[in-house]
Amino acid sequence: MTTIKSLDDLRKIKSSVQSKLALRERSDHPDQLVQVRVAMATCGIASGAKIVMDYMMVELEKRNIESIVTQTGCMGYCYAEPTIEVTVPGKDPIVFGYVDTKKADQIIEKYIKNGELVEGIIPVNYESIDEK
Amino acid sequence: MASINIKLNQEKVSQLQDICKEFNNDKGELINVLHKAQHLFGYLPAEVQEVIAHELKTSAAHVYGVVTFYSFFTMTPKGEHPISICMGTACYVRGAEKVLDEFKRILKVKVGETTPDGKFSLSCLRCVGACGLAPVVMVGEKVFGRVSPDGVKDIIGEYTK
Amino acid sequence: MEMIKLTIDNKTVEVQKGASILDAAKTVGINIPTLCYLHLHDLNITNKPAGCRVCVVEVKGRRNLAPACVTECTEGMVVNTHNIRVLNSRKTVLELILSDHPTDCLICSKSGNCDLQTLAQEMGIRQIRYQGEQSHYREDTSPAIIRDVDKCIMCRRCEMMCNDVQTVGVLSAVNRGFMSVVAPAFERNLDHSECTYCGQCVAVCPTGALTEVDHTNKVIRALADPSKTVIVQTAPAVRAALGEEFGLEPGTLVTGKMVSALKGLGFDYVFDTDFAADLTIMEEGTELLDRLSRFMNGDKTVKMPILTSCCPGWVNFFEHQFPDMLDIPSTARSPQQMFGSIAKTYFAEKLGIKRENMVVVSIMPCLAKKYECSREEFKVDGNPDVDFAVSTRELAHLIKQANIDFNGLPEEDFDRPLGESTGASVIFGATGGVIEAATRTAYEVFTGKKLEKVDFEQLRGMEWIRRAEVDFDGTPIKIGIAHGLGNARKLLEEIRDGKADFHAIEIMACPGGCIGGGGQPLHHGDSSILKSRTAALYREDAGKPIRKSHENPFIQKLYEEFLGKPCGHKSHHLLHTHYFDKSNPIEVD
Amino acid sequence: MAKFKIHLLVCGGTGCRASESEALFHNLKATISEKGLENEVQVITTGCFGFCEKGPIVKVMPDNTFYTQVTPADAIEIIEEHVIKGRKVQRLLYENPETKEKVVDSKKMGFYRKQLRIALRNCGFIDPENIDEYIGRDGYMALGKCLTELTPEQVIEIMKKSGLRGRGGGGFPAGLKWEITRASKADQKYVVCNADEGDPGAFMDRSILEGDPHSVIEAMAICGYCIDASKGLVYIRAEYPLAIERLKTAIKQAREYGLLGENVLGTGFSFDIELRYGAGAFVCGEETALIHSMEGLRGEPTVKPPFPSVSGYLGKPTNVNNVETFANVPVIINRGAEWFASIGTEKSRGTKVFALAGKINNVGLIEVPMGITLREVIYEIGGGIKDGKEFKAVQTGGPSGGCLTQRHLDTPIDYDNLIAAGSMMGSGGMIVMDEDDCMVSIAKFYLDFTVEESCGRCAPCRIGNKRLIEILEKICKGEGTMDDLDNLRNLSQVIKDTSLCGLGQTSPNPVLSTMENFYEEYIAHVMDKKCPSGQCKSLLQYIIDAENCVGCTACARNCPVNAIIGERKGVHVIDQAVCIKCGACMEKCKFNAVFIK
Repeated sequence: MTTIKSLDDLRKIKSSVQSKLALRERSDHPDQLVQVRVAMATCGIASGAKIVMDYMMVELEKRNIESIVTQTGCMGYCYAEPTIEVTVPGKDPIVFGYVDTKKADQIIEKYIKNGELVEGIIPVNYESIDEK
Repeated sequence: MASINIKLNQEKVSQLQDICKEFNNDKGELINVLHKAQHLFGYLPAEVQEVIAHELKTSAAHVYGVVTFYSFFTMTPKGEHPISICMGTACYVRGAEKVLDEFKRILKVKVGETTPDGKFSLSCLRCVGACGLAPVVMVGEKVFGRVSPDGVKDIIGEYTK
Repeated sequence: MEMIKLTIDNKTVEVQKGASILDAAKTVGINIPTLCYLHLHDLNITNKPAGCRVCVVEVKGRRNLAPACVTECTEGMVVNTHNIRVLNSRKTVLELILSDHPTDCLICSKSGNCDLQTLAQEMGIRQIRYQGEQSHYREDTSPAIIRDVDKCIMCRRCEMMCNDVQTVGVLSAVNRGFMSVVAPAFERNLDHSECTYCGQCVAVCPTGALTEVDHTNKVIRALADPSKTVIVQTAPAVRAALGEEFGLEPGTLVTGKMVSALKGLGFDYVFDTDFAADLTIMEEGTELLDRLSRFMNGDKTVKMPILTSCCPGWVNFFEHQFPDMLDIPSTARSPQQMFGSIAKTYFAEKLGIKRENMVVVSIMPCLAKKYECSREEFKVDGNPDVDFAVSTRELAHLIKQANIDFNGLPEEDFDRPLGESTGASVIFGATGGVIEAATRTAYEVFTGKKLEKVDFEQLRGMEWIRRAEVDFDGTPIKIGIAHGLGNARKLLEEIRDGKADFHAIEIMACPGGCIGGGGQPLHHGDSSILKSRTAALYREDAGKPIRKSHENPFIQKLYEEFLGKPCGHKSHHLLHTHYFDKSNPIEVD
Repeated sequence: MAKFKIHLLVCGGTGCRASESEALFHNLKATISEKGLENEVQVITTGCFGFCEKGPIVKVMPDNTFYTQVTPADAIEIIEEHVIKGRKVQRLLYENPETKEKVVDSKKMGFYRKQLRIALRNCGFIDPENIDEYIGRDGYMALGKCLTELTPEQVIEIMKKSGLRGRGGGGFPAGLKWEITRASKADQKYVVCNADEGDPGAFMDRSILEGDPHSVIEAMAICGYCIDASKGLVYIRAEYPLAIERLKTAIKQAREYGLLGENVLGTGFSFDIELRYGAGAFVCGEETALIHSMEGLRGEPTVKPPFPSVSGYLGKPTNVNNVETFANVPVIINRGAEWFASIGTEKSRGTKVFALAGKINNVGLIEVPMGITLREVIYEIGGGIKDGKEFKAVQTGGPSGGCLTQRHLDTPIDYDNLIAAGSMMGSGGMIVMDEDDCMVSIAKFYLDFTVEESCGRCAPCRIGNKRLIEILEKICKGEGTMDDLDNLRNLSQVIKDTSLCGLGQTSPNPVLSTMENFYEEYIAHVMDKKCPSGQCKSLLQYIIDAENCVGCTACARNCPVNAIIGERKGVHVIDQAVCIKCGACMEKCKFNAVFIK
């Protein structure tokens, strides 16, 4: 362990460790954040959901969007996998289908940042995911 | 005037001396020294206290006065399985006294005593902090939660197989 | 000094900043009762654990009552020392203390002299509302002191004396709560501890928890035995204190009345330990001069300084605590033992009786003397040189039991030959006295000149440790004096560390010397009594025709007829001793 | 560095460890590596979550899922279902006892809704053995700020403005204490943290030390800066092995980072901390006794003044605060005195941690803003009385406190209100009692504690408390008289009035407050020789109702002393002379034939 020699040193350590804690910090008050849930059941993973999830995590952080990315079970839209559900604070959740990294980029830039809708929205007729 | 023979073997004496030295033979560190000594011996017989008094250049009476003041220190060896019943308020209101009575009845010892075979000793302690599990019984390091008088037999049974 | 104004029981009081309510009240004639509190002003000894809570008073604006002994006065403070709240609390607390105390006052050895009893009487306690379990402990009897701990009220005075003043460390508070008590390590008996039997714990105990072993009945039985010749010796300090037991002013010298009383009790011969004190000076002084001259002649093997050895508490102390320094103290026996030894040889021969048929009783201000006379090395074929040592207090009891009106007694003289003494020996009873007596003799022997002024004021006083230089006709002799074993320890540690360059040191175990011994009438916290006793001894010295030990004609005769010369072969055998390592080494199996 | 997608927080507090949370932790780890998820899922042992009733607790982040009563065997399911398949394990979720709904987010649970965690801010959130996690949560920034931007006087001013009062019982303003200690001139001064929590049924301080040791270390250093002390001592109960370990680790880490030791953060300020162990003496919570204990003496209190701030450890000025008090300090510095002072009531600012226990549904550790009512604490946070019984009293302040009743339920909790109601804040024990609790026995229970813990120095505490318990025992045996009740009251008052230290000055409170609030129970014991709650054995008889007894022999077979006589299929009778009143017969009888008279 290196010695912290000044307040600046301390601040540096703080900012470097903060990202590790960010996951916990943010999810402690999820209502105020953008929440992305990636369906990660067998069908999802098979069609590339894992790549999408990693991409979302990295990109959202890179673009300074306070968000949490979690995985869920199968949402029941196997035909449209990979699917993700995005909840922007104050709005109803929206589910996107056939998401790849390119589509994910659009979702971030258009929907999350500006509220514009993107293609591939799946009509909301599903039940809550958790309760299945 | 009779002098008191200290019957400890050389190894134990040196160990005690090392403990004292670790604390610079400072009598202000008496309580820390006693903690370590009790950890080493399991209890603090008179001989051990005499050696400590000698090393820390204080009187045996003073050491004894300190040992008898603090309930953590004991001059009698604990049983192989020391049983402690939590008598914190949370445990008390959830029936710890009845549990204690049952232990006393089955083991036929009072609080602070050890069974003749040296297997169990019985003591009370104040709040182990597992109030959610009240009443709580500890046997050695193991914690038994939500103990009822009925369950006492089973707990003892675990250690008498 | 900043002054503080306050009101106590509607009286305005002005005291120096730092004064306690107790002290402030005293200045306007309000005596707040105390129990655990002890303040020996002249010796700077205090015990203020604030534990008994008898001295509580009401301070306006304070939630609870305040202990007057430790509560500092503040500006504008309004104190009430006896309103109903205070009185009720004080009485209730006293009842509580009594509820855990035996009520066998009628047969308690402290009856009539017990602070707790007096207080209960003064407070008008007629019932104890709170009865319950009482503490019970084993009684502990040692050669000198009895501990009846059931009577302990946890005032902690003995603990303070044993640890802070004497640094003996035998007594400590042990256990806690209702079970707490003052006891030796592992609650062993005193004779299994490093107790010096100095008796200072007994001297300050407010109740019957600590008392002396009582030999009065043994003395009465010996006196009644026609086959025994019973002789008695009285230590210097006794004559300055005995009168207190009969209502006389402290400091009243009762030497003549005491002799009358002892004769009235039926002792066959009434002698004086002072005689043996003169003898001690001869032996110890010779030893001192011998060591001194060898030292000055460059003898590297000789140990300096020489330490006095007449105080048995002090001997016990260094045997336990300084086993590495056993070769420094003088080998001379104490006056009590020299007396016993001479009585059962020289005087028994003179009477033509066997030592077994002689009983030597000593009247001592001291409890350690009880232990000293029981030491094996002071016995011949199991027969002790001194049979019983009884305290000043026990002597008073003996006199009262014999229906003697002490104050109405005529003054009589000691018997001869062992009753003749000089002024030098009388002052043995006060701190600094032994060394002053030794100096008077050593000066003349060393210089060969006559000492014109025998009073060495620089050696007197109550200061704990005193250092003085006496001019032996051009040779400066460095003298140290300590009283109280804690101060002795300081001097010994200086010597051990090579920081001291004394030639001779006098040490007395008890604060003030023998006049403050554990066997003296109780001072009940008034240290001015000790000062009065000291003054009395110096008065007796000043009034003596002979004031140097070597000039005592009966001492000279003793050497001529019996001993030969000081520190000679016979002296060595009868008047000297050796010391034992009684420390508690770690023995390994 | 691995970028973890999921954090599993496992409670490592003593309560949960007693329920095998350590084994759970290891099973989780093992399952994760079995599934090859080491780089995606991190398992962290944290300090106490507070909800001890339902421990062990596992919290899954970022889903913010709160699992309760998790056993080591549940590890596989959590990993396979929740972590891999993203399906919450329903059976491990907390169920709202009223609506029977499963609750996922702990913040939506009654237990947490009204809480405000300041002193416990990091407990159950960070890994207490990892200083980086503390730093990531603004750790040591307050110290840095003090050392570089503020003078000691300014820091003390902030502390005074914040209104923080000592959380150990007395409630003395912390800032003022610091100011007095600062004003005492000496070559050496000391900062002492009192972690000798001895109140039976209280474990606030231990939980803070186990869950967030660095907050205490940081605060002690800040205090050292303010009062000009370079040395800190933590006096900690030897009975807290886990807290000791965590604290030792934290001190070591802080030293390695240079946050303790010489020249902290290059400012020239030096400060280090040593541990001193308590050895089981409640009275050592009193600061003068604590100091004597640290000096290797019997922990007997001595008269104040002199106060430790003037003459304390080794005769030097010493500032003593307890763990919870210190834990508040860094937040106050970081967020400002105004922020802190905005919480709580006018004379009691901030929050207070309570150990909520007894006959209540949600036993645990809670932190609530001052001014909250007992009703909110007991019924909303505590979830009401266990088994639907009737609330009778709540005891606060431990052996020094008193019992509060129904009529105090809407009193806002703060230092002064509790005292006015005949109790006190104490260190934060809060024990709830129901209709089955005998208040005379409760008073006896506390007195038993005091008698055992009295140091013996002063007569009223040493002997008086002993006499108090003897009278209470007499009453519980049915041998009490009305005179005894008068004596109880007088003696209690005298003990309070004349005892040397806080222990004796408060020890009769349980007696006085139960006499005040439940006098009719005392009367019932004394006059009617009855214990209304059926707790006092001597005052009750187990009787077999001949009409209901079918002669099944279950009672006779289970009687430990063979006090029950009767033929099979015949009516059984209890021999009262032999009966030890253990109640086994009543428990075993399936026909409600055994009753208490």
